[in-house]
Amino acid sequence: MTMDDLYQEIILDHYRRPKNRAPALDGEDVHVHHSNPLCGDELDLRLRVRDGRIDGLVFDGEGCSISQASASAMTDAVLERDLDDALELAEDFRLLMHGTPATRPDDLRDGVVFEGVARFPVRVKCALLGWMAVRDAIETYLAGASDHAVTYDD
Amino acid sequence: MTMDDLYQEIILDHYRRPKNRAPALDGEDVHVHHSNPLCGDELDLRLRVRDGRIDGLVFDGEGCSISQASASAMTDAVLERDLDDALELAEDFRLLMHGTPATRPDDLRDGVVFEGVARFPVRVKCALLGWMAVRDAIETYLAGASDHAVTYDD
Amino acid sequence: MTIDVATVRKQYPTLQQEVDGRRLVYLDSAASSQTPEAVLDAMDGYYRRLRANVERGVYRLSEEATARYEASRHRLAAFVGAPSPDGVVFTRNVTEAINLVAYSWVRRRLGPGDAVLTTAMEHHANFVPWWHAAQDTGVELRVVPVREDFHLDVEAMGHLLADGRVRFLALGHVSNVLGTINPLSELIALARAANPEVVVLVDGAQAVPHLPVDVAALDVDFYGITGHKMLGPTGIGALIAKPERLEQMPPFLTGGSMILDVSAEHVVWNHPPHRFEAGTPMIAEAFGLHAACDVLDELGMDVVRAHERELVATFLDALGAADGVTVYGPTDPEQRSGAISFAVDGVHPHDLGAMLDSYGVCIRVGHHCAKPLMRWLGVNATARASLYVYNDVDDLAPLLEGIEAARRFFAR
Amino acid sequence: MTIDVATVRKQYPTLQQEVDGRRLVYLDSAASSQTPEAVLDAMDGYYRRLRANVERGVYRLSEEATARYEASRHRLAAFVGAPSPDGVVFTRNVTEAINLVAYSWVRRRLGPGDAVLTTAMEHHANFVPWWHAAQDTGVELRVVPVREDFHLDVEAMGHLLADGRVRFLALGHVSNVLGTINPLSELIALARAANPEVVVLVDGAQAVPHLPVDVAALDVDFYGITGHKMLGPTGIGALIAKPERLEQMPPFLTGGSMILDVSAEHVVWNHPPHRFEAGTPMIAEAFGLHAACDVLDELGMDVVRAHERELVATFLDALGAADGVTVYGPTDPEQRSGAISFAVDGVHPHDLGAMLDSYGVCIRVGHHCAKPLMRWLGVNATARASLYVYNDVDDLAPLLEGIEAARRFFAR
Ligand SMILES: Cc1ncc(COP(=O)(O)O)c(C=O)c1O
Ligand SMILES: Cc1ncc(COP(=O)(O)O)c(C=O)c1O
Repeated sequence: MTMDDLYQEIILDHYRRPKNRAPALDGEDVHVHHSNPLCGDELDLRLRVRDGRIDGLVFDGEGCSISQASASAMTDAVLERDLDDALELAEDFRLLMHGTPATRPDDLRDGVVFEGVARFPVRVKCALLGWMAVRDAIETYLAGASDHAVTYDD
Repeated sequence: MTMDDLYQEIILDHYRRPKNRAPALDGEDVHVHHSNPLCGDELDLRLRVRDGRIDGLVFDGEGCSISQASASAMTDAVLERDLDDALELAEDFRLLMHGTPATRPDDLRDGVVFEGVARFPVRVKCALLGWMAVRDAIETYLAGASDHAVTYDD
Repeated sequence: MTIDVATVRKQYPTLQQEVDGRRLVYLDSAASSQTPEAVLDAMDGYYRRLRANVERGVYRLSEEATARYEASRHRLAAFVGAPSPDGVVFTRNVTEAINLVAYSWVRRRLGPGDAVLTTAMEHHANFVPWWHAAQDTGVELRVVPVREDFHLDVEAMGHLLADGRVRFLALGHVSNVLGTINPLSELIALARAANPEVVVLVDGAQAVPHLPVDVAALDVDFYGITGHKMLGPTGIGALIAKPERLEQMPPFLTGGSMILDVSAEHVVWNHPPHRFEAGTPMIAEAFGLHAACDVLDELGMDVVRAHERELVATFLDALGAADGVTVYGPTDPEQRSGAISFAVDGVHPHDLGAMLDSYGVCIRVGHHCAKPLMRWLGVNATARASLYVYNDVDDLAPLLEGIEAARRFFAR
Repeated sequence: MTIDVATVRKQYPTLQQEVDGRRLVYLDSAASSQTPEAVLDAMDGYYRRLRANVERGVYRLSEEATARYEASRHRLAAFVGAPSPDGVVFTRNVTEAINLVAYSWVRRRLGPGDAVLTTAMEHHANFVPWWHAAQDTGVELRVVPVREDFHLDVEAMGHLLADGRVRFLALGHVSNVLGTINPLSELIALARAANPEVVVLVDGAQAVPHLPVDVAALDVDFYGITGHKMLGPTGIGALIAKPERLEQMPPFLTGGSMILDVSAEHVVWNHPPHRFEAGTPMIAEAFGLHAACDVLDELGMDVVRAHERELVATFLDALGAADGVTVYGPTDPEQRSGAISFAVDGVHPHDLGAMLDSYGVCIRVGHHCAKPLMRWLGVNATARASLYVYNDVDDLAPLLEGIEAARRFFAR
């Protein structure tokens, strides 16, 4: 296990030049805040839904390269998807982090390169942060609410 | 360390034919009850004082051979002594149990044969029970009381 | 399958020793068991290769130590059929496991008008915490008596439950003095019939080392375990709980690892089981306990039980036939484990213990931390010989020899 | 006298390992120290020769194990200058030692109108127990702030004490994040001036491994210690107390060994320290802690301190000169120990930790169980390198190399 197993070039690209990173979103329907207090990772995710589709999605936050890059790759993979579809994809990513091969590698887009993180148990939480946040945002939306905060344990 | 180091013939004699063992004492001034709950040793000691002297002393109780024999030997050694003198002798025995040679071996009488018990730490409490009881009885008497109970820890 | 004791014994360094030229005969496993090489190796592996703190390191030593520490939790959960690894809280010993429940459940939820039911057969570890909690809270402590046949008095228990005020039942699985195996399902059903909401804790200290145990099947809320009696190291035990019970409980010990966030204004507790593991845990000990579960499972708990049942039958027959020996405990080997309490006429247990020691035989004497039971037996102390996987019929002769020698020695 | 690090290192099996062909550089002793052979041997000696329960056996194994267990208590008392071995209570770790006081002193004696004073520099182990007790009792929790120079704000502390309602002071001896050595005598005198009856607890987790400590001279009521940071095993720590304080306290955990008598009607608690050691203790661990005290005394605590002071000066100079590195903590080596927290511009501590791991360097990253302090520093996490007897100047180069590599790797 070397630095390169963990930090693929694509991951570093997302970290250095994140996609859909912004502190606000026009017409936002839901805002969730997720954190891994034991790592010090913090993430704000804002979601806009139109016709059951993810119409807008931005993240903001502070944390290690893995958490920030994974959130960036996540936004890229789920934007424009139906809510149900996005939830399914988030589950696919979660299983990937627990060692199960992805069933929809193409749809995960750059998310697949995080596969190697599964071998670094303490970093799995970091990679999951964005995906768990989008899942929560969708569920919060479906429940009719607009705000939610979640704190993970170690 | 063999059985014979611990159980000298004199000790077994005191155990089989204890001296001054009785459930009551005419004209008793003080009665104390001491126990080692962790061993299950129990001892009742009754004291009669005349002119600052131990005029009567009997013990009763239940326990291992060491505790019963030591109480028997103790009564033999302190009967007829002045209270102060008996207290001193009890201290001599206590030190003996902690490995210090006796300063008054002759006065301790059969008490000296318990010297070997010092090498069996868990049995020291047993050998001390009678001596601690007589000390307590005298101190209880000197304090003007007539009854006292003490429970030892392990 | 049976146990090949000669092979097993080779795994226990202490048993290779001689005492005054005699083979060491260890008959005190109910107090603490011997430790096999595999358990020592597991701890050594931690100290020599993976020595680091757990739960928060980002370097490999710590990551691997953490993964193995958590693997021990899974291993123990599997070994006792815990409902979930999330319901396995590591503690120092079973005493701490029981106190955790006394503080975070009983003291937090019960009060005047409620009753806690325990039994006269318990080890102090499953008696004093309830007594103490009762003092603090005004809860009533009720005690199921013991019958002449050394079983719990089920009828009396029914009466103690009748008013429906018993909200907590604390029960030993196997008595450390009498060897009695309590009919848990029957007793728990009785309590639940009187109050379906009753919360049940079982002290499994003497059961898990000796019987196949399936905590989920028993359907108890809490089950306590201690490592040093099941071939494991000192310094580790566990509380096995239904995860939903733990969710309902505030923490007991607080500090590092059991919180998510802290400021002067607010604290966010971590989720179970971490909520109940404050500070640096018993890391090496968890590695050792993992190995102990492996050793027992390799033998097979059914086989362990069968071995002990046969052995205890042999010992009971021989002691019953010996002059001046009285055994306290059920006579049917089906209903008891291998802890055998007895008295020898005219010989105080302490003196007996010393004599047996001179024969290289290790037994326990005293009240065995079961004073309420001693009161009921009407004695201050008993002698106790207890059996385990490394004991065999060849351990009987030295025991009988020492007993007979003591009888002669102390005869008046 | 100085430390011959090359010789010392040979005693630590973990440090003989390589990681990806590089020497393992262990800079995380503030989390947990490595364990020398002597400590492993002492525990092995127990498991292989004396394996038996303690405190009540009448056979030789148990008698000797008991004598050695109690000898460990004396050894630790001597090592830290405890007022008396009767004031040494063995616990799992310092977290439990502090909780013992939170339950058996603070919760039992303090109530609304009283205040507990702690500091913003504490490890959660010396913060959350007071927060929790305050929640339960209505006691007020007050927190001494930290100054810009990484020392406690003595002036603010004076104000917090002014109304005389502070009845309990809980103070760390050495900060695990900043390395700050607190001027205990001065701070305690301040508290006693405001209320002569104030009871003082000091968290010595980071002091006892690194400095000569004399608890009696400090004249504190309670002093907490943890074994795994002072070359000892996991699973053992201690509360050092004035014996008269322990006498005044009801027990915390209850069960076997800590009582004299038990019935349904009454319980007689044992005397301290046994009153506070319920159930089977950490026997092997006590043997190991004894050996750890021996190892440290053989080096000499003055020498240990001098070695670390010199080393920390070297590390501070180098880190201060490195590009993009910010150190949090006092700059004067006289006022600090060898725990060095720092940040690297543009590199999240987690990423730094992973990079250093690839260089074989073990450091800790995160909040170090000191969230209140992290809030004050205005960060979510820091990186921390910490030093001990087996560290030397040759550990500096790999650290700097890894930091520089991380800076390049993560540069945007
Ligand atoms: C200052 C301080 N206090 C308390 C603790 C907690 O120690 P333990 O986890 O051994 O209880 C630590 C160690 O993490 C510490 O550094
Ligand atoms: C039935 C029972 N419960 C509880 C205990 C206490 O175990 P520990 O001392 O490991 O907490 C024992 C052992 O002494 C026991 O036999």
